[in-house]
Amino acid sequence: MAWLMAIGQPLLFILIAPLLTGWIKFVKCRLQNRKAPSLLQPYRDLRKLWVKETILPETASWIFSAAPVIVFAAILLAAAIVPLVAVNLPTARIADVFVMVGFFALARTFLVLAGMDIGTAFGGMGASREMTISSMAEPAMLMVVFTLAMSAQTTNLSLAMQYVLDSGLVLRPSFVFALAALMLVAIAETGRIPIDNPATHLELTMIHEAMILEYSGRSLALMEWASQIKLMLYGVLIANMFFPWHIATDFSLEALAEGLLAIVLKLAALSVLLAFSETLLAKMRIFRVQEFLSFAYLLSVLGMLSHIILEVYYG
Amino acid sequence: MVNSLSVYQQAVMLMAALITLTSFLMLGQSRLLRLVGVFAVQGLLLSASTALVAYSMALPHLYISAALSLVIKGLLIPAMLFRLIMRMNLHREMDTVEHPARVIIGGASLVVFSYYVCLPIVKLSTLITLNTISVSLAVVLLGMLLMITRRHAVAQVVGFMSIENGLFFAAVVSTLGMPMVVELGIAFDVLVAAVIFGVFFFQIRSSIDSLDVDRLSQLSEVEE
Amino acid sequence: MIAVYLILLIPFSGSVILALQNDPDRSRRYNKGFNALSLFCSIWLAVEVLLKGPLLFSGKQFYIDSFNVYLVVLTAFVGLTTALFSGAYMQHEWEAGKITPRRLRFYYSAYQAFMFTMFLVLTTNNMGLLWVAMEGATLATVLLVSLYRTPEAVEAAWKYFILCGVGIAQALFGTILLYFAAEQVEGIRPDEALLWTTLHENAALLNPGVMSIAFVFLLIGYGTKMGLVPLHNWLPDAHSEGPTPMSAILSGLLLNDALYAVVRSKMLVDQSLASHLPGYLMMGFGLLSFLVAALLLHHQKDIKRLFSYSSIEHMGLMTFAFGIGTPWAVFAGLFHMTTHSLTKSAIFVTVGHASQLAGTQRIDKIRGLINTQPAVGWGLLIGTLAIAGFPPFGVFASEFLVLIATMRDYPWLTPLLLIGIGIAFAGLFRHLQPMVFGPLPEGRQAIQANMTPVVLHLLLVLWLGISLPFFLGNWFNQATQLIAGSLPL
Amino acid sequence: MPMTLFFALLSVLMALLSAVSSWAYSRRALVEYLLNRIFAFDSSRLVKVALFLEPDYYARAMRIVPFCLLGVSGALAVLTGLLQLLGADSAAMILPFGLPGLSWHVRLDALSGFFFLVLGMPLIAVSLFGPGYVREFEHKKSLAVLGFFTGLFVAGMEMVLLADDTFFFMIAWELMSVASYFLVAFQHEQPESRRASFLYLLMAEIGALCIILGFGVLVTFAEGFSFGHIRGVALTPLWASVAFALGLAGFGMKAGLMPLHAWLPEAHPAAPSHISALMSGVMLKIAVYGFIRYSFDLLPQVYWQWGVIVMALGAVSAVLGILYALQQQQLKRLLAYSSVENIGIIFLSIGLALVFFSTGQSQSGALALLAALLHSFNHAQFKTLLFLGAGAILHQTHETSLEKMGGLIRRMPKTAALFLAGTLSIASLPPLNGFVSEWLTFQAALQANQLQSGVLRSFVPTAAAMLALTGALSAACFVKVYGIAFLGLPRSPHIAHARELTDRGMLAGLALPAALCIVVGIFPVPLIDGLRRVIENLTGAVLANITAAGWLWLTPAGAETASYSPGLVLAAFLAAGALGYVLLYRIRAVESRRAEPWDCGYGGLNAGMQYTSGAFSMPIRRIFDPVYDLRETLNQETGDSAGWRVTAIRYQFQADDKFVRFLYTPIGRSVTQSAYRLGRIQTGSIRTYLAYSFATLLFLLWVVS
Repeated sequence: MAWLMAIGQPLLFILIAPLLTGWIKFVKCRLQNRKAPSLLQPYRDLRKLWVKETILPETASWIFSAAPVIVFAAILLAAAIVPLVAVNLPTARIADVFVMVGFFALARTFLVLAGMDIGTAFGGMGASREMTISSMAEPAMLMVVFTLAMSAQTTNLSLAMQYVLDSGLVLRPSFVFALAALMLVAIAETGRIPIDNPATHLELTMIHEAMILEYSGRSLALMEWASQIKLMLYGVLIANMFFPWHIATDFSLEALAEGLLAIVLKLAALSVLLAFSETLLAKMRIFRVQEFLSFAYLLSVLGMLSHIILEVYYG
Repeated sequence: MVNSLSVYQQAVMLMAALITLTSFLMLGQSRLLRLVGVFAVQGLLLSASTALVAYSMALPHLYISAALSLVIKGLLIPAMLFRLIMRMNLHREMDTVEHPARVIIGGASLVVFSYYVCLPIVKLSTLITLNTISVSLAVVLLGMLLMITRRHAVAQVVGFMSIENGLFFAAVVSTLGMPMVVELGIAFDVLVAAVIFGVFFFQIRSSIDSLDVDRLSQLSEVEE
Repeated sequence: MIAVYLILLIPFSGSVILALQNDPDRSRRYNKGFNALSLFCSIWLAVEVLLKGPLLFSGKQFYIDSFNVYLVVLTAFVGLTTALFSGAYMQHEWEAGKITPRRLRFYYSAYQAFMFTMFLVLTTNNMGLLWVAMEGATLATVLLVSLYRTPEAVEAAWKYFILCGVGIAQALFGTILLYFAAEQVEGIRPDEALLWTTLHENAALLNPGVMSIAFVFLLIGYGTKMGLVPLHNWLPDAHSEGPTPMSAILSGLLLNDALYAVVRSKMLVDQSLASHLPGYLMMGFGLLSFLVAALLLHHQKDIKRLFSYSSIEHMGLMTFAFGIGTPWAVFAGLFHMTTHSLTKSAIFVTVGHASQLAGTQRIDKIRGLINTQPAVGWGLLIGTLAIAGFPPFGVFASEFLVLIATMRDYPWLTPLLLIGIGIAFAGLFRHLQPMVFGPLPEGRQAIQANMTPVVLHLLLVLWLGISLPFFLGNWFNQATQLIAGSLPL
Repeated sequence: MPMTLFFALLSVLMALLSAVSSWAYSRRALVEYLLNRIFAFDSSRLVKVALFLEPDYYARAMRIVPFCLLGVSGALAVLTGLLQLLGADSAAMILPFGLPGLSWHVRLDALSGFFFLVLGMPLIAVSLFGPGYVREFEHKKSLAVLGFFTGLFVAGMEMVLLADDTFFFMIAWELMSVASYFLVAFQHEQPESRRASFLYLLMAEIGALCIILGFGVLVTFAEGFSFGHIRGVALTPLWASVAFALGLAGFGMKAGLMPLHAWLPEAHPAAPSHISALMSGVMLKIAVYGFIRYSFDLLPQVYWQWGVIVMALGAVSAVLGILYALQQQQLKRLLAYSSVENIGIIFLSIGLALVFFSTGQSQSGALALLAALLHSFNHAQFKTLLFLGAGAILHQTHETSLEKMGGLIRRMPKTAALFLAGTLSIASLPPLNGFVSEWLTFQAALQANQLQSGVLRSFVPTAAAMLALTGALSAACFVKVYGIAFLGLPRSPHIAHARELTDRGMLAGLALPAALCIVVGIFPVPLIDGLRRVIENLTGAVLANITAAGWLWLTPAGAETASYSPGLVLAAFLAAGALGYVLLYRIRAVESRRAEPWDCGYGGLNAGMQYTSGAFSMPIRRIFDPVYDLRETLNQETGDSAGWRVTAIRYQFQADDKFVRFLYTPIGRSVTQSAYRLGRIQTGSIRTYLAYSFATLLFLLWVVS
């Protein structure tokens, strides 16, 4: 049963991710008094891309063609170890939270390499900026993970969530910092406003889109899909790491149903939050980003220190 | 007390004083010829005092060293220097000392210093003539002072030789003579040294056509 | 003990014969021959000592113990190899028209005379004779320094003569004081009063006041010959202006013998004085010389001056080691005397060839030796590495021991040593590298060079560094016991 | 004599033999003479000899033979290492060399065995790569010199591992330095390699002196020179700290720990590439070995302050090292700086271990130490691979500047593929070996909770934060390297005409470390099992449960706390990849076609439009501006007098490290100046000199009386 869940949850990720994106768009449009596309629009886009023929640039090497698969696989593996509707996930033992960060890095690396493969100015630009941002976001992420792992005494995600769940509602200063940091990191990593603008092309400020500019057809679809999964993944992380309540602890149907409902609601709420922020904030200049991220880094380190200073006792 | 000594010993003391005096004279002397002359006198005094000690202490082998010093220090070397000066017609050359007063005072303080240094030695000895050792040390130091203050090669050689005199004096009077082999060796060395000095005068002369040693300062570590 | 007579006789007669010998290349061969003979005799002597132990003979006038026997062999060996080198070198100078046959004749004669004085210094048991021989060494070499008759050469020779003369005079005064101190002790016959063995036996009875003053004079006297700062000023000039073989033997032999004399006197004074005063004096002088020379290495223009400063630096290190006086340090000092004289003379040989190759001694004119004449280039490079104390060459072992010994007894001095060695190393290599490395300068062609001495010396130093032969080890140990009072290792 | 020690000594011997044999390269006449003497008796062999001595054949043979011997030496080293890791017990003996009472002790235990393994693998790779690579020097320079000192260098490193007394250790250590000095100076026609070699040897010397003095302290208290004596020595905390500081300075200098690293980025690029691989991949590890041996084996006990210092230095080296690496435009120089970074990571873990051991947390300490050792091994592999790869590029294109490269993946596909492995593992991405060691380091840092003192508890995670930053930056750095060098369009004509390596040996030399990176990344457990033994043997701390969960699982502090199974990860990754592949190309696949890149419709794409290496790292240059000693020039050519129409812009930058400018240059200047001042006292006037001796005399007389 557990292994069934282990297979099922990634699939669930794959299925739900576009919906989440659609929902965010929907909320955003509403906030901006625009007429929203249907929630299923992302699925339609994917299907459209699916039937289109793929055009490979002449200068493309095998890296370019392999990248979508590798990126997709890496993100999927990352998804496979994050409890979605139920904890005590067996796969979480295979690879702990550091490995998850590693998977993100792997995906990013190949994304960047693919961006540089063609030799266009945009590709290089996106690559450079992506690496710059990630080189500051990743440490922050790791520090958040550190904080969690230190208080939970484990780096195994599902056990960590179990621990938070069992210890009930404890007001941990460290978690507050960590949560804030993780949110900022999530915004940066998933290329949302104010760091990057998923809706733009041809702007000199774009990052993620610039790297996948040369992709078309299915490869593009795969790339998009992967990024949607990544977005959802961050959402789930935030939701289940800090508010794991009502996540299923056994595999009885009602528990699972409860868990599913819970996570859906949480994600919905989070995306409303995200939509709000994206509506209110304007996109930053690229060199303002470092301040944003170093703030995130600072928060995460503060979180960890506060954990050590305020929460660990030796009698 | 001096008057407690035998007349010979008093004479030795007198000699010692005279030798010191000659050193001072050299220090003040600016004409080369006279310098050599004074040096010769010192040599003679040296051999005389040696002979005196030999006689008073009845040490026959000291006569040999007396003779040695008479021949080498009193006659040979001064003659050689004299001939050199004549051949290089330096007899008019002056080697003036700057601040002679200071030099003389310095010399005097050197005598005091050498006495102060030799005090422990003098105390422990039974040998009365021993305090001449401080005199010989003074002669040595005065010789060095002479070499430092003079810039003429001949003057430096004289200084060098007077250092040798001081040593010889110490060897003879205060230790009543070294083993013969050593003395012979020393004498031989001094002789050869004198010869080599002679050679050098010509070499220096031919290379910088003067005997002013201050002109010999090409080799130095000072960055131009 | 016949060996000793022969060792003294051969170079003496040699110098006389060579003085009468007109034909240059015959006298060159004779020179080699005499040195070969004396090397043979010295080995004979060494074997004799090895079998019988210390020798004291001919009215106690000669004394061979484990401290000087290996120095005798070393002197003979370096004398021979340098003679081999000076053959080729002097030939070149002669053909280059730098020297006349008369001076060549004088050179060979003086060479043997110098060897004679060196052997006398080492073998005699009489401190007075030791002084005489030491002065004789100056007299023998001083006219070699001015061999080229250039103004610089004459100046260098003059300084050498005056400074060493005055210095050695101090040593004589010290000797006289020794004699005087000995006379004060009952039961010492005046004619034996200057014998080192006698003095050493009765050292405890000698009057400390006199002895300390005597040691000051001896240290200044022989220290001048050894090139201790601030008495060193003649040394770089003499080394740089004289013919290179002479620089080789000055650095390789004369300095060693001067140090030998100082150590012999120290052994006497240590016994009579309760205090460690002589040690401190030597440590002070050694360290000062070491540091000053190390710094002065940095702005040298003349390749031979460069290496003469390195000699000063090493003599300083040895003096320092003997000054420490603990078994390890003394062992290191003895070992360093051997390796340094071998290495340094080898270096001077290569330096000689290098300067002949470039036609000048100016460092900035000597370039790309490795490409011009690999043998010389590599010889110079490896020799310098050896002298800089890199293993597996022997110099390393002694520096290692000195450092350890210092850290053991005077740890607060180690920073100075550390800095000094670092600075000296930088000073050597900043000049060395441009000379040996770099592209081939145009218009240079190889000369006929005799690298056998270099190879021999460096191989020996390598051998000593990798494994010290047992008999040498024994002698070092015994000598250490003699000097420091207990066994090192 | 035990088997393992025999193998070890044999491999030293082989290295020396290779030195000798390559010396024979330039001594054909001698060899001919000898062989003719040997085979004089039968003419049939003589013919063979003659064939062998036929010049071209002889040259080729003599080019290959030394490397074969090196390979054998490497293989023996690996064998030794494996036997030791499999639990062969340590062996010691005394060689008949050295001074009386100070003869050479050798000893082989688990630690040195492991480092034999670290040394052996790159050595084999280099010996495969070498013969092809050195061909380019064949007519320009003497291969005899190169091979001779390579052999000595390797022998020296192996002897360091074997040494069991201070004297022999220093001899081997210095031998290693000197031999590598000659290798750095090998291309001495270039002034920069002369400068590099000088700086290198100078710092090596000073470092060695520090080590000697450190040993001096131990020897003084132990009254004996051999490590055996020293192990039991009792030291006061003060002296222990002095010894430790000296050791840290000495070994850190060799390892390239900041701020003592200045020689490293100069020396490594100056040497021929296979030598750079050995220096960076192996020699630095020897320094690490020395430091571990010194502080965990020889020093009686450790103090947490040391750990903190080491950690701080490690963190600084790691972050600054990678930041400087990011701004390099010369590939080999970049790799050198990245070595500084990796050394920093290793020392960070060692410092962590020191902290833990000093506070009695031997479990966690052992874990940190294990991470350090593992990372040493990994770094040896991928840095060798990367340097050899750089060598391959250099060999094929004679180009070292990243700014000129590009698009090599289409011209040198095999090299590119192998280089990618190195890139990914040095960027510590799963499931490659770099990630494993980083993961273990983090796990060790997570044990900070057990520490009693709050200061340490907060210090350790801060160091971990530095580590995290380093990891991310190194990923950025090596993505840049790969993207600029291998991807995109060639930035210069000679790169455009590059050819793939033809020499099989060179490819094999690249393939071996690449394979190791992958295998160790996926199945680290056997190696870690061996390391466990090493650490138990060294510190007595037993890491019970790190490999308790079987050959597939890493559970450093119990399965509950953390677990990682690279094998399964790989399987899952392949599965997911297959899924993606099927989605992409199988299910009713629409066939793709090639077309001109879209590039937002601008068209007319050419190499000049690409981001350059400098441009790629520009944002980071701006963000971390303070740490660089930055010199930028921007000159514009304008077409018209008014200067409105800009026709050409040239931007040049140089980001040097600040230590050189603010630490090294001043020291050098001060020495020269003081030498100059001191020179003044030697006036050249003889009377001054006489005055000196006079004054000395008076002074001394005054002193004694």
